[in-house]
Amino acid sequence: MSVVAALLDGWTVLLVCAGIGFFVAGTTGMLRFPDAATRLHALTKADNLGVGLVVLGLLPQVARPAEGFKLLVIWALVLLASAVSSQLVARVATDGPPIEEDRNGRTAPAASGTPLDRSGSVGAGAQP
Amino acid sequence: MIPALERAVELAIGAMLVGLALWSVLVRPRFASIVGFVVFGLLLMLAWMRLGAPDVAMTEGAIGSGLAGFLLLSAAARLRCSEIRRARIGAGEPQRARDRSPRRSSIVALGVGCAAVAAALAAAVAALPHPAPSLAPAALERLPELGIGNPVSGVLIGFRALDTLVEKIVLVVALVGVWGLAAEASWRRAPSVDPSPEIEPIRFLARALPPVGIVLAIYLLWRGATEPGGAFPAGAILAAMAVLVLAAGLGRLPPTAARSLRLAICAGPLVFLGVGGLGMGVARGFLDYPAGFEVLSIKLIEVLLTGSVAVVLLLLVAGPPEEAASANGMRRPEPPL
Amino acid sequence: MTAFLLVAAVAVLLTVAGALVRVVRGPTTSDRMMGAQLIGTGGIAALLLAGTASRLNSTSDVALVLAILAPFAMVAFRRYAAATQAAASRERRLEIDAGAPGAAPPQGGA
Amino acid sequence: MSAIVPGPGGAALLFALAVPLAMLAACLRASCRPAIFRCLGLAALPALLAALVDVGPDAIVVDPAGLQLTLGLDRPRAILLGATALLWSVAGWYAPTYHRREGRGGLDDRDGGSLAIAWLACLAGCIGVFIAGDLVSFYAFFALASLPAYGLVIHDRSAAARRAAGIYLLLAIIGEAFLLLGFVLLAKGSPDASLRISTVVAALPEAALRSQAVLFLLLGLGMKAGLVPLHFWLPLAHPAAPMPASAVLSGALIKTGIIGLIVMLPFGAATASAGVGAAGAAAVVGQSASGAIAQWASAWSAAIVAIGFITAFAGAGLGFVQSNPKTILAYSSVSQMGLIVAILGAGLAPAAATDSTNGPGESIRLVASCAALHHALVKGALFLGLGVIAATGHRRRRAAGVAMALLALSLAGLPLTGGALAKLAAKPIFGAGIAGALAFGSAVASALLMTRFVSALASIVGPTRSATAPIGLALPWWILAVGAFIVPWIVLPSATEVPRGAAFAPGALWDGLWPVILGALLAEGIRRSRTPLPRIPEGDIVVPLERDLPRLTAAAEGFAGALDAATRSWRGGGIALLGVLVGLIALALVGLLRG
Amino acid sequence: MSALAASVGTPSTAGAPLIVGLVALPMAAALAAVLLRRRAASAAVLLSAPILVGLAFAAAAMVLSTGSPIECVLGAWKPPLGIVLRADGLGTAMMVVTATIASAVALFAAATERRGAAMRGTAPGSSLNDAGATPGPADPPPGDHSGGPAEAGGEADGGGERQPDAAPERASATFWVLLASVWGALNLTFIANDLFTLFVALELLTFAAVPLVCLAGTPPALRAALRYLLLAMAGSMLYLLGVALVYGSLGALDLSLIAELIAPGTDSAPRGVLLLALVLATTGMLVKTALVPLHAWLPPAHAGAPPQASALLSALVVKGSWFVILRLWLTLGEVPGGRTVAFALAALGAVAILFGSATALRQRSLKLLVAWSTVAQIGYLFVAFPALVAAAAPTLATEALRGGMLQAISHAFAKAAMFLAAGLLVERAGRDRIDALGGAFRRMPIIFAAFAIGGLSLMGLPPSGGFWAKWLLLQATIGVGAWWLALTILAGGVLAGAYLLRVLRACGAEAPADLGADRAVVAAPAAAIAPDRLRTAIVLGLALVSMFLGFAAMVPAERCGVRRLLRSEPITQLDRPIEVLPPPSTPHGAAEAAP
Repeated sequence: MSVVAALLDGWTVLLVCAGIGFFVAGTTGMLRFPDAATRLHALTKADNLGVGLVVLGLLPQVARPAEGFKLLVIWALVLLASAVSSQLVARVATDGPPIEEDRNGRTAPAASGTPLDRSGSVGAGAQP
Repeated sequence: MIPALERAVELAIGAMLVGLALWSVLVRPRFASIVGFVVFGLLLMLAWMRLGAPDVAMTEGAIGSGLAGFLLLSAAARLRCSEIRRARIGAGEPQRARDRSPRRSSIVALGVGCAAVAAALAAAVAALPHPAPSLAPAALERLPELGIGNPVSGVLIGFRALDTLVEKIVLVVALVGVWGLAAEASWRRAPSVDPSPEIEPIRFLARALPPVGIVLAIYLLWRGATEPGGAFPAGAILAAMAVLVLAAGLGRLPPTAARSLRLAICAGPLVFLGVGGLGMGVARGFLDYPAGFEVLSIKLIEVLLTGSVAVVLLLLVAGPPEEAASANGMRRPEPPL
Repeated sequence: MTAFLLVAAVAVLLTVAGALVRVVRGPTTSDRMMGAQLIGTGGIAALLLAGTASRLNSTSDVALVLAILAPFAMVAFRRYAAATQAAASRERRLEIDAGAPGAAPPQGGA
Repeated sequence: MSAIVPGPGGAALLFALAVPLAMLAACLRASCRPAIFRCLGLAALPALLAALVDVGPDAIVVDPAGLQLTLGLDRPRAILLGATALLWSVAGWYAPTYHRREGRGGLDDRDGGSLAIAWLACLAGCIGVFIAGDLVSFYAFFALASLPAYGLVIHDRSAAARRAAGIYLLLAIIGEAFLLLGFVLLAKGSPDASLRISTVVAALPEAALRSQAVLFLLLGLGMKAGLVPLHFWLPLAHPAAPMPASAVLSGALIKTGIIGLIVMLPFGAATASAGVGAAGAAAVVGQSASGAIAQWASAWSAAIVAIGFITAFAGAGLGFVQSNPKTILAYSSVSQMGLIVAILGAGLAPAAATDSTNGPGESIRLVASCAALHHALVKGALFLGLGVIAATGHRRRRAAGVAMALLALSLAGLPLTGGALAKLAAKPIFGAGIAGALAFGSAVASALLMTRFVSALASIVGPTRSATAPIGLALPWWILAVGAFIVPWIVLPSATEVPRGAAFAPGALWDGLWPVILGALLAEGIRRSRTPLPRIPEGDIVVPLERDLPRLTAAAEGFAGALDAATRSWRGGGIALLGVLVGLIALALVGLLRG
Repeated sequence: MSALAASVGTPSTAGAPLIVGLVALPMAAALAAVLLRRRAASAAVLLSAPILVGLAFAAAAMVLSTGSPIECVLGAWKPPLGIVLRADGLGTAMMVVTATIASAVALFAAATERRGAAMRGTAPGSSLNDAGATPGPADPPPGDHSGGPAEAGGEADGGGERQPDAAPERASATFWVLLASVWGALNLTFIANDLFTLFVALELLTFAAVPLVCLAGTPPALRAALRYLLLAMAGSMLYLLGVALVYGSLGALDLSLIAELIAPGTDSAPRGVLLLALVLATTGMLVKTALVPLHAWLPPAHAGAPPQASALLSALVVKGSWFVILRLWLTLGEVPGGRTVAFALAALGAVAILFGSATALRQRSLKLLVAWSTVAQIGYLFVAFPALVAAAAPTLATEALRGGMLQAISHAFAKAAMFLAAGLLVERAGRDRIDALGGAFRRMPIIFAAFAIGGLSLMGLPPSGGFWAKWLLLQATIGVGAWWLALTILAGGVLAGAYLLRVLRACGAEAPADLGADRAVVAAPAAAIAPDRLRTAIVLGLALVSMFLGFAAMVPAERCGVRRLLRSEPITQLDRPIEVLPPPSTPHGAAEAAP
C-alpha cells in the first residue's frame, strides 16, 4: 500500500500545488493587469486550470468513486460557467463600460462623451 | 498546528465578512454594493461550512448569493434606467444629491451606535454558558421515530413542522403581495423575466445547465433524508434553472391566473396542512404522521414542497405581471415629454 | 495529508482574498464581477480541499450547488449592463434629435 | 351580575332617566323631532316626581359585593334634583315658543331638532349626576351632562357661539380628565373593591394620596362650577346660548359641579375619626392620627374658603363692569358658586360639624344644597325673564321688571326672600370671624352686581312699545319666578336648622336688608359719579390666554413637526431604530448595575 | 428509554382541536383563496369566518369554565424539542376580538365589493378605494411590441370577464388572501408558546400586512409599504438575535420552560444576557408596533390603504407584535434591570401619546387623523409596563395587565369602527379632507354617530372599554408612583377630545356652498353612493361594542371570571408542568449515552 499511497499522495501534492499556483497567478493578474479585457485572461486561467488541477489532485483522496465523479462534475460545471461568463464579460467590455452611478447617484454619461468611452472614468468614483 | 490553522481561517473569514459587509453598506455605487453582497454571501457560505452547517450553507448559496443577487441586479438595472431618464429630464436632481450625502457627524453617530450594539452583543455572547445548552442530542435521540437520518430535516419536518409549514405559507403570501403590486390592467397576466439581449452564450448555458440542475435538485431532495439537503435548496436550484431558461428566452411563464400555476404554488403547503390535519384523526395529534407511514408522508410533503418552493421563488424573481414594461426596465415605454 | 490539504485550502482562500481588492477597487463593473467570479471559483476549490481533508461528504454537495449557480450572477450582470447601456444610448439619441418621437428602444433578443 | 330588584324608589329613578333617554332615541327619526321639541317640558317631570318621593340612597345597587354601582337619592341630592328638574321642565316649556319667536339657530335647525337632542342628552346626564351613588356612574353622567351642552352653546352658530362652544368643550374635557384622576385617587383609598361614593369618601381622610385626590376633585368639579380661575368659559357660554339653554346651563348644569363637591368632600372627617379614636383602645395613637387628619382638614378648609370668596368677589367685580345683562348674570353665577363653595369649605373645618343633629357633615351638605337650590331657581327665572322682557314693550314691563328686581336682589339676600333664608342658614357655618365678614362683604358685592343688572335691564329693547310677551314665554316664567320665592320657604326650614320664624325676626330682617341697601347705594354712587369702568371683555382671562396659546401651540407644533420630519426620512428612521436600541441597552445596563 | 421518550402520549388538553382549527383553518382559507377564482375565494374566507368566530368563542368559554389554558402538543413532540400551542386567557380574549373584528371587516369588504360591482356602470371610479393607480407611468401601451406578455393573459381567464374597466379584481383578490393570512397569523401569535413560532407567526403577519398597505396601489402607499417592509425586517432581525441569545443561554424556546428556568432560585441563567435578549427582541417588535419614534411608517401606511385594510391594520395587526412584547415581558420582565427598561418603554409610550395626538390634531385628511390617533393609542399600550413588572405588587401588575389588554381590545373595536366609518364618510364626500365633510351629520347621521362613538371610546368616556382601560392604567401608574405617566394619560384623553372635536365640527357644519359644483362632479347620483344598510350596521355595531365593552369588562371582571380571563398566568408555576429541561450544562442525550 505504501508505495501506491505515497505515489497517490505525491500526485495530490503536485497537482494541488500546481492548482494553487494557477490561483496565485490568476489573482496576481487580476490585480496587476491594466484593464478588464486583460484581466479576463487571468480569471479564466484560475477558473479552468486552478479548479481543474485541484480536482484532479483530489481524485486519489476520495473515499468513494461517486465522490470522484462529483468532483469531476464540479469541474465540468466550473468550466462551463467560466466559458460563458468570459463571453459575457468580454461582450460587456466591448459594448462600452456599463454605467455606474457616481458618488451622488447622478448619471455620468450624460456629461461624458461617446458611448464607447472606455477610459473607465465613469467607474472612478467607485474607489473608496 | 491544525487548531491554530483553523483559528486563523476563522479569523480571516470573520474579518473579511465584517469588512465586506461594512464596505457593501458604505460604498456609494449601487452596483458595487450588490457585488459586495454577492461576495458576502459566498464568504458566508464558507463560514457556515466552517460552523458545520452545510444545510444552511447550501441555502445561503442558492438564495443569498444566487437568486437574491439576480434579483438585486435586476432591480438595480431598473433603477438605473429610470435615473438615466430622469437625468435627461433633469427633474429633482439637486435635491436627490443632497438627500444622499449624509453628514459626517451622523455617520459617526451611526457608527458609534452600531459599535455599541455590537459590543453589547459580543459581551452577551461571551457571557453565554459554556458548553452551550443544546437540544441537538435530544433531537438525535428521537430522530428514529421519524424514520429519517438527517437531524436538520427531522427538526424541519418533524419536531418543528409547524414553523416550516407557516414559513411556506409566508412564501405564498409574499408572492401574492408581489402580484398585488401589478397594475390593475396587467393583473392576472403573465409575469416575465425578460430575455437578455445577448442571448447566444446564455442560450447555450440555458440548454446545458438545467438538466444537470434538475438532477442535482432531485439528488439533494433524495439525500435530504439522510444528509444535508432537502426541499428548500432543491427548490431554489430548480427556480434558478427556470430563471436561466427564461432569461435565455427559451420559455415563457404562464399567466398568474393559470390554474396549474396556482395549484403548483399551493400544493405543497396545502398537502402539508392536510397531512397535518389528518394526524388529528389517525395519529397522535396535529402535524403528527400516521404510524408506519412517516417516511411516506414526509417524502410526499417534501416533494410537493420542493415544487412549490421552486415555483414561488421563480415567480418572486419574475416579479409582478407587467404590461408592456419589463422587469428590468429594458422595454419600458417612454414617458411623455 | 490532512494537514497538507487544509494548508492548501487556506492558501487558495488567501490567494483568492486578493480578488477582493478587485471587487472593492473596480474600477469598472466588469472588474468587480470578475473579482466575484474568482472568489466563487476559489471558494469551490477551498471547499473541496477542506472537505476532502475532513472527510465530510456534504462539502462536495455544497460545492456542487456553488458551481451550478456560478454563472448565474454573470447572466444577471449581462442583463444589467445591457439594460443600462440601452437606456443611456436611447437617451442620447433622443437628445440628439430632440423631440423626434418613437425612438424605438433597442430590443435585443425579442 | 346581580342587582337588588328596584323597589318603587328605584323604579322612579329609572323612569326619570328613561323618559329623556327615550325621547332622545325618538329623535333618531327626523320626523319625530318637531313633536319631541314641543314636548321638551315633559322630559324632566319624572325627575321632579322622583325628587319628591322618598327614594333612599340605595335604590338600585348593581354588583353589591364588588363595585357597588349605585343609584339613589339622599336629602341634599333630592333637593337639588327637584330644583333643577323644575327648572328644566319650565325651561322646556319655554323653549319652543322662544325658538319660534327668535327664529335663531343654525340653518339646519328650523325645527329645533338639534337643540332637542343636545337638551335631552344634557338633561339625562344632569338627572344622572344627582342620582349617581358611585364614582363610575357619576363620571359617566357628568360627561353626559357636560359634553352635549356643546350643542346648546353652539346652537346659534354665530361666531361668538362657536368660540364659546369651543372653549367650553375644551374645558369640559380637561375637567373630565382631572375628575378621572381624582376619582382614581379616591378609588385607590377605597378599603375594598367598592366604588360607592359614600364608602370612598369616608375612607378618603386616611388615604395615602388624600390631598392629591381633593386637589384633582376641586379642579375637575370646580371647573364645572366656575371657580376662579377656571371660570372663564362661563361668561362666554351662557350669553351665547339661546335663552332657555342659558337658563339651564346657569341654573342646572353648573350645579353638577356643586353636587360633586357636596358629596365628595370629606365633611366631618376629623370628627368621625376622633370618635373612633376615643372609642378605640389605642386612644393615643388614634388621637394623634385624628389630630393629623384634623390638621389636614382645616388646611383644606381654609384653602377652599379662600377659593370660594375669591371667586365670589372676583365674579361680582368682573360682572359689574359688563353691560350685557346675560353676561352680568353669568358672572353673578360665578360669584354665587363661589359663595356656596365657601360654605362647603367652611364646613370642612373640624369644628364646623361637631354640633350637628343630622350627623357629621350632613347639615353642611344640606345648607349648601339649599343655597344651590335657591340659586338654581332664581338664576333660571332671571334668564327666562330676560327673554320675557325682551318680548315685552317698554310700557308693559313694570310687573315683570319688579319681579326681576326682586329675584335679582334675592341673590343678595333681600329679606323675606329665599336668599335671606339661605344666608341665615349659612351664618353659623361661617361664624363671626373673618369668614363671617367676608360673607357679609359678598352679600354687598352681590347687591352691587344685581343693581347693575337691574339698571342694565333698561337697555333691552322690546319689539314695540306696547307688545306683550306671548303666553308661552310669560306663563312658564311666572311659574318659575313664583316658585323661586316659595320653594325655598318650603324646603329650607325643614332641611336646615333655621326655623321659619327666624327670618321674620327684626334683627334678621335688618341684617338682611342693609347689605342690600349698601350695595344698591354703592352702585348708584358709581353710576352717578360716572367713574369710567375698566373695560374687561367677556371671559376676562381667556382673552390673553387665547392670544398666547397659539404661540405656545406653535412651539409645540414646531417640535412635533421637527420630530415628524426627522423620523420620516429613511435615515431618520434608521437612526431612530438604532437610537432606541442603544438607549434601551444603556438603560438595561444601568438597571443591571443598580439592581 | 429516557424521560423524554417516556412522556409520549397525548398530553394535549380537551380543547386542542379548537385551537388547531383556529390556526389551521384561516391558513387553509388563505391557500384556498390563492387557488380559487375570485368569487369562490371570497366565499371561502367568508364561509370560514363564522366557523372561526365559533371556535374562538368556544375556546374562550372553555378557558373560562375550566380556568386553565388549552394546550395542544404538535405531533407527539413536547417541549423542549417540539412545540406546544397554549391558549390562555390572554390569548383567547385576543382571538375572540380578532375573530369578531376580522369577520366584521370581511362582511364589510364583501358589501363594498358588491356595491362597487353594482354601481360601476353608473359611476366608474367614484370611490377612493377603487383607484387602482398604476405604480409606474400610466401610459397607453405601445402597440408595436409583438409577442409580449400582454397577450398571454387572455387564455387562462374566463374570457368575457375581463374588460378594460373591469372590477378592481387585483385589490379584491389580494385582499381575501391577505385577510385570511392576517387572521391565521394573529391567532398563531396569540397562542404560540414558543419564541421561534412567535417569530414565524409574526413574519406571516408582516408579509400579509405589507401588501395590505399597498392595496390601493398609489405611489404614497407603495412608499409607505416599502418603508414598513424594510423596518419590519430590521425588527425581525433584532427579535431573532434576542431569541438566539435566549436559546444560547437556556437551551429552550418554550416560554413556559423559560419561565421555569429563570424562576427565582435558579442561579444558572445568565440574567444580563437575558436582559439584553429581552431588549433586542422588544426593540424589534417595537418597530412593528410603531411606537414613537419608530412610528413613521404607520400613518401613511394606514391612511393610504382602503378602509377595510386600514381597519385590519390599525385594529389588529399592530396588536400582534404588541402581544409578543407583552408575552416576552410577562415571561422575562422580572430579570434584574428590567424595571428600568420598562420605565423607558413607558416614557416612549408617553411621548407617543402626546406627540401622536398633537400631530393628529394638525392633520387635514380624515384618514391621516385616524392613523395618527393610532400612533397615540399605541402609546397607552406601553404605559402599563412599569407596573407590569412590579413583582412586589401583584395587584398592581394585574391592574396593569388588565388595563393594557382592555386598551388593546377597546382600541381595536373603536379604531376598526372609526376607519370603516371614515372610509364611508370619505367615499361620500368624494375626498379625504376634513373640511370637505360638511353636512355629513345631516346626510349620514348613523355613520357620523359611529365615528363619534368610536372617538368617545378613545377619549375614555364611560361605559366604554377605553374608560376602564384608562381607569386601570391610572391606578397602575399611580401605584408605581409615576405621576407623569398618569398626567400624560389624562392629557392624551384631552387631546383625543380635541381632535375628535375637529372632525365633529366639520361634520356638523353645513356643506360648503362652493363645493356644490365640485361634488356634483365627484359624486355619483346620491342613491348610488348612499351607504348601504349592511355596511352601516357593521360600522355602528363595532362602535357600539367599543362603547359597551366597559360593561363586559366592568361587572364580570370582579365576579364572572373575566378577571380570570385576563389574568396573567403566574409565571413561576405552570398549571401542569410540561417537562423540566435537564440542567443546561449536561445535555440530556449525552448523559444517557455515556453509560
